Amino acid sequence: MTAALSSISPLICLGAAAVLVMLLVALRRAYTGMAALTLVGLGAAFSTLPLMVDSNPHRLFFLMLNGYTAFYAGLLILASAACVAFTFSYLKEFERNREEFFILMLLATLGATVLAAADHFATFFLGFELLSVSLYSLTAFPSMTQGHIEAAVKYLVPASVSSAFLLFGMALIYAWSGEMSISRIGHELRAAHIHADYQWMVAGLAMIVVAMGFKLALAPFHLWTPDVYQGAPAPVTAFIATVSKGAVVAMLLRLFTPAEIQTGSTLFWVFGFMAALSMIAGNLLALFQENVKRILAYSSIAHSGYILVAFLAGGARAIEAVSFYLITYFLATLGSFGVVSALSTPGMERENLDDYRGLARQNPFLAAVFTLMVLSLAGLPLTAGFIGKFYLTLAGVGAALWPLVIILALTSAMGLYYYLRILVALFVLAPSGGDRRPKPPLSFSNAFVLTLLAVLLFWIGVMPAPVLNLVRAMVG
Amino acid sequence: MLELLWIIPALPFAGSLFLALLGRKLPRRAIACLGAGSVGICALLTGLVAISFIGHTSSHSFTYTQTLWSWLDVAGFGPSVSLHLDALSLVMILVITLVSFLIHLYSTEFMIGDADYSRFFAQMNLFVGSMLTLVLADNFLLLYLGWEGVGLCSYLLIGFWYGEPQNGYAARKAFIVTRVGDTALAIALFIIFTHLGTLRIGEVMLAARDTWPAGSPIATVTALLLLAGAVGKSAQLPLQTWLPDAMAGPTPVSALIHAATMVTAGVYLIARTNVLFMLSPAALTAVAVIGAATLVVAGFSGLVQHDIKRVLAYSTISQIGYMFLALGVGAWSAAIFHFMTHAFFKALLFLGAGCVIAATDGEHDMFKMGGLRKQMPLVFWTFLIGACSLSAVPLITAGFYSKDLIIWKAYCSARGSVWLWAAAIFGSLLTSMYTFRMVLLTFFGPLRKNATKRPGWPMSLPLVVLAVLSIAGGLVDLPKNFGGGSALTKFLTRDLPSFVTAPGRAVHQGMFGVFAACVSLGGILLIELLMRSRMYEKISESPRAKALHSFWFSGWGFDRLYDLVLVSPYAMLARINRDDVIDYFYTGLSRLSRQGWRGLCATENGRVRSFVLGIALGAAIIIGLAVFL
Amino acid sequence: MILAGLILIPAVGGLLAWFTERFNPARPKFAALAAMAAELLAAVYLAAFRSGSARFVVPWIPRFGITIHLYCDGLSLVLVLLTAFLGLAAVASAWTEINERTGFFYFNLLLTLSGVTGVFLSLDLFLFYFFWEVMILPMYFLIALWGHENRVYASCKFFLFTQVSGLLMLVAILALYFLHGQNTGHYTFDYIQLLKTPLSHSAAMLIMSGFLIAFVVKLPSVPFHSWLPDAHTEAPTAGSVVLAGLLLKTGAYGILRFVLPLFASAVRHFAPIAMALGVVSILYGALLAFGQRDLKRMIAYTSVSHMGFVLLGAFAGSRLALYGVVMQILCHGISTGALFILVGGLRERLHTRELDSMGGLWSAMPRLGASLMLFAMASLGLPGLGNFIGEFLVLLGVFQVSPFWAVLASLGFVTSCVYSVWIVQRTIHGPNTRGWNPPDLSGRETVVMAAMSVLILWLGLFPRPVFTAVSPFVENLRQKPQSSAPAPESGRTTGVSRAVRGRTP
Amino acid sequence: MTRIVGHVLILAAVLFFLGLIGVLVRRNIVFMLLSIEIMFNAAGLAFVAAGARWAKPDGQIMFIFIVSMAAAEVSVALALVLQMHHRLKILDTDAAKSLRG
Repeated sequence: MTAALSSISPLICLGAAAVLVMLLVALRRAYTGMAALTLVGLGAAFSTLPLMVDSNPHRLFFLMLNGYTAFYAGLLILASAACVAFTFSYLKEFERNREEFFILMLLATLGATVLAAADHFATFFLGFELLSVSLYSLTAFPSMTQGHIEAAVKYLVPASVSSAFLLFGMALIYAWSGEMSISRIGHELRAAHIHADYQWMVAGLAMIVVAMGFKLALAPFHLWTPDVYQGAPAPVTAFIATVSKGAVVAMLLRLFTPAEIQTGSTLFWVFGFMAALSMIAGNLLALFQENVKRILAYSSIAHSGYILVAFLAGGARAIEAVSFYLITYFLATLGSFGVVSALSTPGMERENLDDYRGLARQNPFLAAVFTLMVLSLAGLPLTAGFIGKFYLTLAGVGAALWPLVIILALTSAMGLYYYLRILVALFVLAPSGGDRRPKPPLSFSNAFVLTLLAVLLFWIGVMPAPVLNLVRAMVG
Repeated sequence: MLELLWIIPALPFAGSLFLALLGRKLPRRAIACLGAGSVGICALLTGLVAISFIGHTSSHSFTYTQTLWSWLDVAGFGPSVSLHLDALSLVMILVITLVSFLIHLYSTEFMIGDADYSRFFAQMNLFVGSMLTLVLADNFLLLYLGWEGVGLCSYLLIGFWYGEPQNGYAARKAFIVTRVGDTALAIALFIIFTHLGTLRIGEVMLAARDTWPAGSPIATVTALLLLAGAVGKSAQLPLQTWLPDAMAGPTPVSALIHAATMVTAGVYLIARTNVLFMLSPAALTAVAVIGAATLVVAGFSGLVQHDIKRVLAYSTISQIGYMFLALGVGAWSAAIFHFMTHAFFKALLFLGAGCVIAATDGEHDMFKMGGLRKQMPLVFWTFLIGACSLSAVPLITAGFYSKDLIIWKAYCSARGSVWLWAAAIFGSLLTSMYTFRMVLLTFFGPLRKNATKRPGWPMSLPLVVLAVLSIAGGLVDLPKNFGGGSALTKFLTRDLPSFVTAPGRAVHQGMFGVFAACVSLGGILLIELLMRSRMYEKISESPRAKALHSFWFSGWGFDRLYDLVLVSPYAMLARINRDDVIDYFYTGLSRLSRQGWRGLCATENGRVRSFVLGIALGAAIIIGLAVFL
Repeated sequence: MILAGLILIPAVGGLLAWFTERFNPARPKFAALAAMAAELLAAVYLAAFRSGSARFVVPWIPRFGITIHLYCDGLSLVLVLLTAFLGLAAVASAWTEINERTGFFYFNLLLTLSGVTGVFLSLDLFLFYFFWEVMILPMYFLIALWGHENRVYASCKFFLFTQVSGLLMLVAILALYFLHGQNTGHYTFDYIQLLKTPLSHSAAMLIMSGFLIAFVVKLPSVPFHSWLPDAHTEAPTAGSVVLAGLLLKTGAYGILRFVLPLFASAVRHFAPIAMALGVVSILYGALLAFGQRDLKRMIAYTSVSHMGFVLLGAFAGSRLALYGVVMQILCHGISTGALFILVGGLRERLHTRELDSMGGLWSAMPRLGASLMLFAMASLGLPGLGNFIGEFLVLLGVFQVSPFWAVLASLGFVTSCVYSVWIVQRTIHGPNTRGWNPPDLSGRETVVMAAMSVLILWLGLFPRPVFTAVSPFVENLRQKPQSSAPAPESGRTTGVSRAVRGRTP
Repeated sequence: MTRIVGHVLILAAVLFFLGLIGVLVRRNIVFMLLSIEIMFNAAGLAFVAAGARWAKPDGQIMFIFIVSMAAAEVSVALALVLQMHHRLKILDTDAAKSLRG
């Protein structure tokens, strides 16, 4: 039992940290201390990940514990640590209760990690809901502007509907197969081609796909994305765009890779349809957008589409490609929302393109980091995004997904247009009509995290081999 | 001495480069010395080379080739920069350097007032250098270099006074029209290299004789393309339009273009590639017909011009037409002979005209001149000699001997015909008429404008020398019946095919000669009569004559035709398509994506219910896809 | 090692330039100049003492069989020399034009040059694609930040065109990679290995079109040319120089280095279309050039026309044409670069690029006038100047294969003449209606022009060294497509063999 | 699949659909939350039916699980509704349109 407990110690650490912070807040409100404690909790969770890798047996408490889970858990925990760091300076001047923010973040991280590790519908749903509910609260938490509440409502209602879809889908699958274990369902599915009632199963899976598509902001379930990204506080947006997505991607791969949907399953067409639609809609919607957070929201829609292309390639290569891409996507997304949050406060989000005009003059560091992040999102060389996109394309070409690869190429080129608009705004000479409001000073934590992200981004862009090997060793 | 051959083209190039780089810092005297001096030394060297070359005469068909460096050497394509001296090129460079030197000398005074003195000489030197390269080239590619260089210099010099838009127009026209011919020449070179595997002229000729049967289409096409090149450069029909406009340049430039360089390049080219033309009777006939047609057409145009230089320009076209006619009937050496005499008297006429123009403050219109005979006696007499030579006044002028030879051979050649002869004779009549119309208008009659300037020695000396040459030049090829030995013909025949007479035609040469002489004299008398009796004005008053007059005056409407068919459509197309229709496709794409953006943005209406609707519809679609596909 | 140095020198120099701006905004240009001078010296050293053949192999991403494989043969060498030379000229031409954010400007300029050098030296397809992308972004910044009025539009257009085509090329590269891997069980991006890929006809056609689209857009050929006039017109002088002189050449280089050897039989099938496109580019580009009012735009369109010769010659399948293509690449780089520098000089003095407001400038600026005349003549293919050799050889080579296209393309001689004399007429000739009296070329500009003039004359009269340098490449290409890049020499193979043994992903 | 289970599943689907329609047609946030509850319960019903088919307790366990999770979610949702009413003075979701474009 101790061995079993030790192998889920990352989860325990996260939960314990949340509880500890909650208890301590009741005693004394110490903002910096709570933030530090949160980071310590995340750090502890991260440092106990090796126990998860070595776990024996692999399946415990409806969880799958192996290198794959550890990789994703680590990724989610680190991303969440970055979000915590952003939050720390974001809420610095916030006068109302703010320590609860960290509790919610820890809980959301816990939910995401459980989701990434889930091997059963129960844990799947538990993680899914824990993540969602925490995120509603986080979105609405500051309640400084109308946007926060509105965004929370706009997140809550469709997310609940999608949860209902998820549940109903699970029920259908269970009704058909009598099975609720994720890994076994995948194998069932592969064998299901010959079965007569196959449609029930597929319908159930499709409903689960609806829920996951919602979380991943895949078209046609993407409508909420821009509004929520825009309305939520910047660190929360970063969290939604990375942690929440990453956890669902981990589940997606786990659920569908054994099913080998690329070999003639109708689900292949479902995902193909969503991938194509997401790439097209995401990039097209962002084209002339004036709000940076919305641009990033649309771009995250498109990126989900890209991820699906590699996902559809199937097999080990797909898992590696998606996982590697997720790293690069996390780095760039965290970095860009980090810049946004560094420039914003709960009362005033700096989100319009005009606010960024001439940033290169006023704050060269942030402008440089933002440039690097945007370049990476755009998949340009010398950044991790370049290698990531290369890997995606490689996976797509390797599986001969020609139409999707061509759409990927064309739409990502189209996407360059709006990334370039951001860059141009950063570097324009005279901030004509630009933002003259005072900007919050750059905190040490932000500077540190952003530098770290930028260095990593560049390093992976130039020397990707170590990270590739790591990914391969962990998820392969 | 022959080893110094390379210096002959190199010197003008060097002079040009030097003047171009440093000319603006030098005093005028130094520029004059450099500019004229380099060509002068050239002329001297050419003389020495000629003596040395003729010294080798003992060996029949001696040629000298000097390779300077290997130009490009790729994949079996290896033209080098090498010079080739034979009888034909020797005669050419002798005339070119001598006449060019005289023109340069003349220019040192003529251009003295111009701000761009050094630029002028730099370009003139470049002109001479290019022409010498053209003539001395051992291979077609080097010839092409000289050929294009000549075109460039004509462009630069015709547009020398670039401040006037019409000068620029004339310069462009000259460059572009000749470029059309050049392109044909380039294509001819492609054919030659592709089929014969070399561009060395000598080898090409041998190979062509061996591999291409006479009258074969490929030989004909090649010869016709070469002809097209020659026609462009030599201002023959149908590419003659640039030459009259080329008068926009300073007068010495006109002299250089018309007498020594540029326009004779076509004649040289055809003579040089005679083997190809001999292989293609059709092409040779085309040469003759073009020549005959041009000389008549240009003669008519010359008859009605007002501008003294335009008269001379049309006369050049016409005289080159004679040379083409000679080439076309196989009278190769006669063509070169006429080239030589023409160089002398045409240079003389242009330089004389230049004196007149300079003296009358840049007046070009002959109708505003008159009676200058008394005021400028030297110019008058030398001009008159030139005019006589041009009109082929019998016995005393060089022009008579060369032109008479051509007229006669147009008849008696195996390729000749009565029609060609008739055209030549008629052209001769026209020549006399327009020449003396010009003389009469300029130097006789009432004095309309005073001569303000008298030419100094640098301008006078060339006139005198050229006048002497215009008279005595005929001696080098004095036919037998005048006691000569046809020296030039013999000399040239070493490199050019000999003339073939049609059986039964070679009789009554004397009678033909007398007739031709009568015609040219008759032309002079006729115009004198017409002018004196005011018939000329009366005739030109009648409406029909007026129409004809303006038709001829505009050079038979070729300009208008080309403008209508080629220039205007091209310019209009360029103007209409300024924004590039293809770009509309791409702007269309961007507009399309903007529309797409707008359309998709409409779905982002910010309502929770429509988010859920999106989920519901999406779910319907993908469940449908998953279950029913 | 020197090859890596050639790529790194500009990049490091650019970083230095960026940092020196902090101390003194006038300092970066010296850093940039020094870096480019060092680059030129290194390139000359390579040419002189290493007889232009060097190799550098280091494994990079063994996971995909990617190595840093740099190789310099004659073809690469002449292009690297051109890069270094034009880079120097570009730095010099920006000397007084750029006064805003000089450090970042030179950083971008030098990074572009670094990317271009990388493109010319890479023998690993991934590395090639990497540099292909590296050079685009800084160029985008050059246009978007220091360009003229319509710079944002132009730079975006440039970027999107090149990116779309570049991504399609990536897809093609990957397809080749997998085909090779599936055939041999050996996944690698190494060019020399990939040369041996057996391709079915349809696969070869598809993959080739992927490559070709990138190169043809970069070249550019009609109908993919429409980014070029905008980009050129709006770019600052140095940007235009690098764009016209070097970036376009990467397209040509790509065709020579990759398309021809990799897809020999597909190339033969596609040749008629490519040649037709080439001819259309020649004539249509000339027509467009003639119609322009903006001098820079006009020169930009002439590039379309000139690069048509490259496309025509590259696909003719004749050695002569290939030599001509190389020559055309070099000479067009120099002559158009020079023209852009001159136009930049004019714009700096007159503050306009409109042809309508120029005219008669020769008397005021004889040095500029003479240079402009010289390079306009080079542009129309005057014999004695390098461009003539290129165009003539191309046409001669094409004529041997297809007289029809050659004859049609020869019309380009006339059309180029038309626009060239029109340029001369509208700028230095004609009446000086506005009463311009600007200062003539400065000493710095004169030196640049003199160097370029000497070079173009030298290439026109003594082009043999160039032909000698590229002849191994061309001869190999013609003989046996498979062996067009020599196998690595012994003694240096360790890196390659280790690198190319990349594991199957 | 036994017949009765099929019927129950169809009933669950109908319920689910009704809930969905409810979310779509109602603008008041409270009614939307109610409709979502119906959807959750439809899923719960389906689980129960499925559990019945396999004669295992898993379905029932899942149902309890769902109910508790739904309670958690609703509590957060109602807090939000309160905030919405308090701050924005609306309950009509269509009126919340400050974020769009």
